[in-house]
Amino acid sequence: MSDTKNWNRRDVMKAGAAFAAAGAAPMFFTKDAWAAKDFMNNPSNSSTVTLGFNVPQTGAYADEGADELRAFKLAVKHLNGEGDGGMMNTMKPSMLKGNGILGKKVAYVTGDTQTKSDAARASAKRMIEKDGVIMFSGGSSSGVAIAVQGLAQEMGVVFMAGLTHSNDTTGKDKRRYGFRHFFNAKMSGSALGPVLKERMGTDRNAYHLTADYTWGWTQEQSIKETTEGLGWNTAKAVKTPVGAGDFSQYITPILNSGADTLILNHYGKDMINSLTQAVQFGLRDKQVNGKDFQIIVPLYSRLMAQGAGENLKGILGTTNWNWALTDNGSQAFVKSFGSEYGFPPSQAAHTCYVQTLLYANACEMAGTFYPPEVIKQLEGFNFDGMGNGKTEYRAADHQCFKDVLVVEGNQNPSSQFDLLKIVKEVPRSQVEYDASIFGGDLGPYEV
Amino acid sequence: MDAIFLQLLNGLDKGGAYALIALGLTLVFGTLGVVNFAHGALFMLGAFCAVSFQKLLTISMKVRDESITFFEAYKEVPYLEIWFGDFGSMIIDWSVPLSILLTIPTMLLIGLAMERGLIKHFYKRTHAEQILVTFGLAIVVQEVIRHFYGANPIPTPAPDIISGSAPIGLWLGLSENLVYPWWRIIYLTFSIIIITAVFAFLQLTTFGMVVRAGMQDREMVAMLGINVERKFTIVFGMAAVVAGLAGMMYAPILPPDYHMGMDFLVLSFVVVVVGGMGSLRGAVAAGFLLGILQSFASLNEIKSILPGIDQIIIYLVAVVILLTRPRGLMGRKGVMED
Amino acid sequence: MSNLVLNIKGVNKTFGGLQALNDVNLEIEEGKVHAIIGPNGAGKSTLLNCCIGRLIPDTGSVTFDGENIIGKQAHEINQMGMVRVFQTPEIFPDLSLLENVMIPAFAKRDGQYSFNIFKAASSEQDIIDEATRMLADLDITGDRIYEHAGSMSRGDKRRLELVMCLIQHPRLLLLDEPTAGMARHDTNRTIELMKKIKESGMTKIIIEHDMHVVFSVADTISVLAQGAIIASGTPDEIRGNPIVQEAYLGGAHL
Amino acid sequence: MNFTKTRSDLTVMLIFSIAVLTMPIWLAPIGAGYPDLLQKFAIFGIFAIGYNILFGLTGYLSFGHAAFLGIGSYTAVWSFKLLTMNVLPAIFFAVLMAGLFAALIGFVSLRRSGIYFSILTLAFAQMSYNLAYSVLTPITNGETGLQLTLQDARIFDGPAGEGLPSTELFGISMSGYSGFYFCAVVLIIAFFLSLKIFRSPFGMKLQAIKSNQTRMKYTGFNTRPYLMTAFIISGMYAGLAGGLMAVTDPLAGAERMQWTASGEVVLMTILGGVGTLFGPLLGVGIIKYFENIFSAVNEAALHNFFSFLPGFLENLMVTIITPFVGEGWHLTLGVLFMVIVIFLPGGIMEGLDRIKKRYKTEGASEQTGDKE
Repeated sequence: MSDTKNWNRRDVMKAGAAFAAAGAAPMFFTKDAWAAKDFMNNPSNSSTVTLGFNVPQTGAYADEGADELRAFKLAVKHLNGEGDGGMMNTMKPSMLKGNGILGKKVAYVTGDTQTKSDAARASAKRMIEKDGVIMFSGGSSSGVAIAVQGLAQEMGVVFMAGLTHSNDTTGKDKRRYGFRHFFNAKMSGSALGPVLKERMGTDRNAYHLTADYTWGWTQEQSIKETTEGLGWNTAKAVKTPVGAGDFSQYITPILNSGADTLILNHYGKDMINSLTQAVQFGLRDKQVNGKDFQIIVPLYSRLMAQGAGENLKGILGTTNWNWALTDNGSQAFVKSFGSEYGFPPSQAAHTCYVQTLLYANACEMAGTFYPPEVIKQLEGFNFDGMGNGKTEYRAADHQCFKDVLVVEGNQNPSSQFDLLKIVKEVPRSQVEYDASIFGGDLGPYEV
Repeated sequence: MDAIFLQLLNGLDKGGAYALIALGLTLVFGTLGVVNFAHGALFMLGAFCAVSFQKLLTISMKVRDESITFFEAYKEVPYLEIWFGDFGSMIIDWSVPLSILLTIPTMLLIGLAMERGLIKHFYKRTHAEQILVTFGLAIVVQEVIRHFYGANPIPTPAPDIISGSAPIGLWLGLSENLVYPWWRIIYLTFSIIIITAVFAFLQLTTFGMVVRAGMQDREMVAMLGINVERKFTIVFGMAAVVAGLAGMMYAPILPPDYHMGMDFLVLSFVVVVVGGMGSLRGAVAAGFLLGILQSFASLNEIKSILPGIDQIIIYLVAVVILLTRPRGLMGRKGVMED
Repeated sequence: MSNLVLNIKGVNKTFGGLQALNDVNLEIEEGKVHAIIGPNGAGKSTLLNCCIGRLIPDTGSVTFDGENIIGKQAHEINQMGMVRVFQTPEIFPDLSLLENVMIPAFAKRDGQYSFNIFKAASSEQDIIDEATRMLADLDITGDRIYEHAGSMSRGDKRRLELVMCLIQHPRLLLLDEPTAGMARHDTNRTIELMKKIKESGMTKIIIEHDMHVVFSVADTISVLAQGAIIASGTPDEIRGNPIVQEAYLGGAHL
Repeated sequence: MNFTKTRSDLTVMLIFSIAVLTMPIWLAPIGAGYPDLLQKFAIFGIFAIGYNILFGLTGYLSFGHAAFLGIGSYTAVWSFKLLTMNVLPAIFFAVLMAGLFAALIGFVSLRRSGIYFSILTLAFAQMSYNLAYSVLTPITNGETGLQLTLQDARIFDGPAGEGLPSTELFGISMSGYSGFYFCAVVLIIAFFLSLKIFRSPFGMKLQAIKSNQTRMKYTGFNTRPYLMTAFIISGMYAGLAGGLMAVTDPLAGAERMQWTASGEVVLMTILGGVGTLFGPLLGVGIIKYFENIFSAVNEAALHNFFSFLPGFLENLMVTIITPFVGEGWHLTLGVLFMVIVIFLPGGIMEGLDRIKKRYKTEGASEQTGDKE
């Protein structure tokens, strides 16, 4: 414990020094300094490099944000050569040396996105304008990710997205300065397909409840493509207001619709509520056309599983990563996260940790912080040992392609963290798609 | 037909929750003249009484999962189950209904403390100040809850035997697809009982008479030399209990999280105002009316004609009612019009 | 016959089953002070409310300067020149005394609506001067004109309201019990103020309980009982009218 | 208002302008001297000043002013998308559109007063928000927010280069400090107008409506047009603020129309002091400072701050303060609301007044007949 303390102290002073310097220096000076630099927030004159971690600290996703922040702090620690190194030891190929990034010690600043585009952009701007971050990361919603990704492009600062699942993030709204390690709705659909076929057959009648905003729509579309490809019929797709709380008025029509499968395109609180209530309406005990009624939650997280409790048992979905994976990378990460904080990391924590390391490694590979060069290193980068098998950062859309986990709610958990059971690790080849299908334009390297 | 019947039930159920929250809000407003933005927080605290009671009952012996070495993972076995076996499990299963034992005294205490400690100093202050101070209080309460329980919703299931649905269709000789969750039926019944109890209390007791008189004309009652202050305190306590019970009973329907009060706050104000400021009957009527309309607006047939109508119906109805009936459904002249 | 300012013809008004006004006819002549007296509940305030647009009579007509005013809104009637002093003081408690008097002066000068934000209120010298002069009539001078109106005594508030009405130089001033609930010396100050107004030749209707006030300021007196006018005449005629003494004054010696 | 004792408008404007334009310097030591937050101060300052014209002067508590902010933003972004990246048309249309909507919503809502008015405005704003978030996505781009794309028409601008264009005023880019100075100048103009309104007979009449609307009617004023004017003006201020938000950052999100956003401006105004000239600006400063700076303070920064203390004291202080910063910034804000309203009913301006008075009474023995 005292070790941690010491680390905190030392590192913090650096972080704080950057903080204080930016705060105390007359702004006119800073402004001129920017103009003189060849790119935004060039850290070449400083002994530290500052990263920004922009996560939801208030609002519905605050717990997820807190977990992301833990992962970021751990990543910074490992980059600076402290702690056990975590996935730095398993990442291949890796040029990370444990001496910071390009020899500069890593400092960080944090901010609150409030899961609102405006607040997230304001927070990111603060990091860029005041704290001088060279890269920022985090987030727990696609709307926010897309909004700050646009900002990243405008300001010329790399954004390594946290949890964002909408196809748009690396589809029609993709940006040269934005990168996503997390998987997306399209990949969820592709991964779920074979499992659905195996478990539920090819003759089903599906009813969608969809959160009425962009992420919900893209997921509905992707899952529909998959299920209709299997031969399923889509009985109806109903949009529900975000944060409705009580979904009963959307659930009762399902009873008489003749549908035998409910697909919940909800996330977070909405999903916890709609699932809890759907189960109360006896949907899981129902028989339709001689088939057991099934519920599917295409995107899942352990925190959501905690909130939904018993109701989630046996329900299928996909997830980006789970702490119970036994590969070396996952084990190394769970070990260092678990011993630091006393509980396992969430998928949001995992993706944030990986993103931080990937960025740092790209800088090392490029030999500079100059964003266009760093971006070129990330584009098309192939790596392994980060918990999802062999992974590629596709150059065409900045989307990572890797294995996707199909999971179900654990019927017999062996501990309070053992909520998700891995049904299948769907290999990367099955979830790949053509980058051009979603359109969009990455934009220029130089801004 | 079935669909309409079910939506009616949904509406009544929602309406029950709206009415319960609005009832306490309007009671406090009508007697104390205080606009209480912390009322939603009371609802949330009620739900967290259920959570706390469940936590209390499930204090567990922790059996370490030895296969996990990086951190301590436990399989939790509640002491109640260890000590009392099946009876213990049953008690835990019934934790939400049983938490009423904790909710009533806790909410009463919170209500009394809130009134004595803060609200009473704001009787004579402007509504703007009341809003600011109670909103501040709501944020503080919310953040304190988050500090202890986190931001993630916490599952608080209904007892096992009533966690499913009742075959209403079979009872009524209608379609077997016509089912409705037991707990929601209980919630509706419960809200009707509470509403009736509050009305009976106000109609039949001398205390209630004074309170009603106070809602009509506060200064008059004060002039009669009745100790109004003390009565106000009790009214506030009562409102807190009603809101708390509404929240507690809602926990199995909506897994509680620290922010749930804010989500209901705006809605409950709309309900109170549509009902007419200071009118208890109006609040209840508006609660049910808005609940039912909201449910019907969500029918697919209606949504296909007017997309998005389910998202705005409450506000739309509020506008229409306030324009046709200047003081809501049953409001009196001169109450909060300046 | 001199000019009629206000002509009330056959006005009826019922509330529920209660006949509040019963075929009331009243003619107010230019330059006269017309008092309306009557016991509580006789319909005095209802009559006044029918004149200023607060209530609409069931039947009958009210014409002001030859123009029908039934159905007109309060501000329109005011702009026509009929101004009312309320029974409970209606002033602007949050504004200063000076502003209280300036506001009605603006109404007189600029009409029911004007939007001009480029001249500061503090440079409206004419209106400030006039308001200051009017306040001086109330013995309010110097820095006292900047005090908040809400902090004044009740009697002062009512006199302030009177001044607020006077600055509009109304064609017709309606006074609803201007001295009700006042102590003797307070009443005297109000009477003095009203006498001053009388000298200016302004037409007035006064509703009053206090016979002392009525007989010292009125030119004509109408007696209202149970919603109907039972007598009209000069103070001396009314004083001597046996019906009035019977029905209203209860035989009291005046 | 004491006419003879008020400072001349010129002096007030001079002091105000200097204070606003030098914000980057005097806010730097407290960590608020960076362009984005400075822009936010100016923009929300305009929003609050405008809101104060309605709420502070007439007492009508609108709970839906964020809708006009949102409409201003959407209009401005559409102007960038369709017409030109020059900010002047964007701002013009933002103000115009917000004014139109304010006229519409005001016409309906002002038929009621008191809380009924508040709920009507709330209802309109919530409807706008809910629809903008979902059904109106083709116009608003829903949750993500309306942004510029390379495919936009921009008929008055030349062919687009590579990458997205940025907003400009005749060649001067509107991001960073130039964006702030632009907002600051607009703020100064907006404040000047508000000062004029406060000091004019029109403003006095609005205050009279707040004080006693019945008397106003019987004094010969048609109060509805006055209220409408105030409502539309404050709506246009909100639209202006919304337009400026888009100018400094061309993205318009639906959540800026949500009731919490409307509530925020109410809180800002009350916190600073309702109906005072400067109060709303103070409220804006405090709330935005908390949202942007307090929320970003983490344990690490605290350790650094208290590093001058001996180890155990440092840890103690950090432990005590941690719950109130970073993710706990809401808690601090809640406590602040309560403290202010309990001890200073008139908001911060009242606190300042009290300090001034105390100072005055102490100084009174030496100097009499002092001017304000």
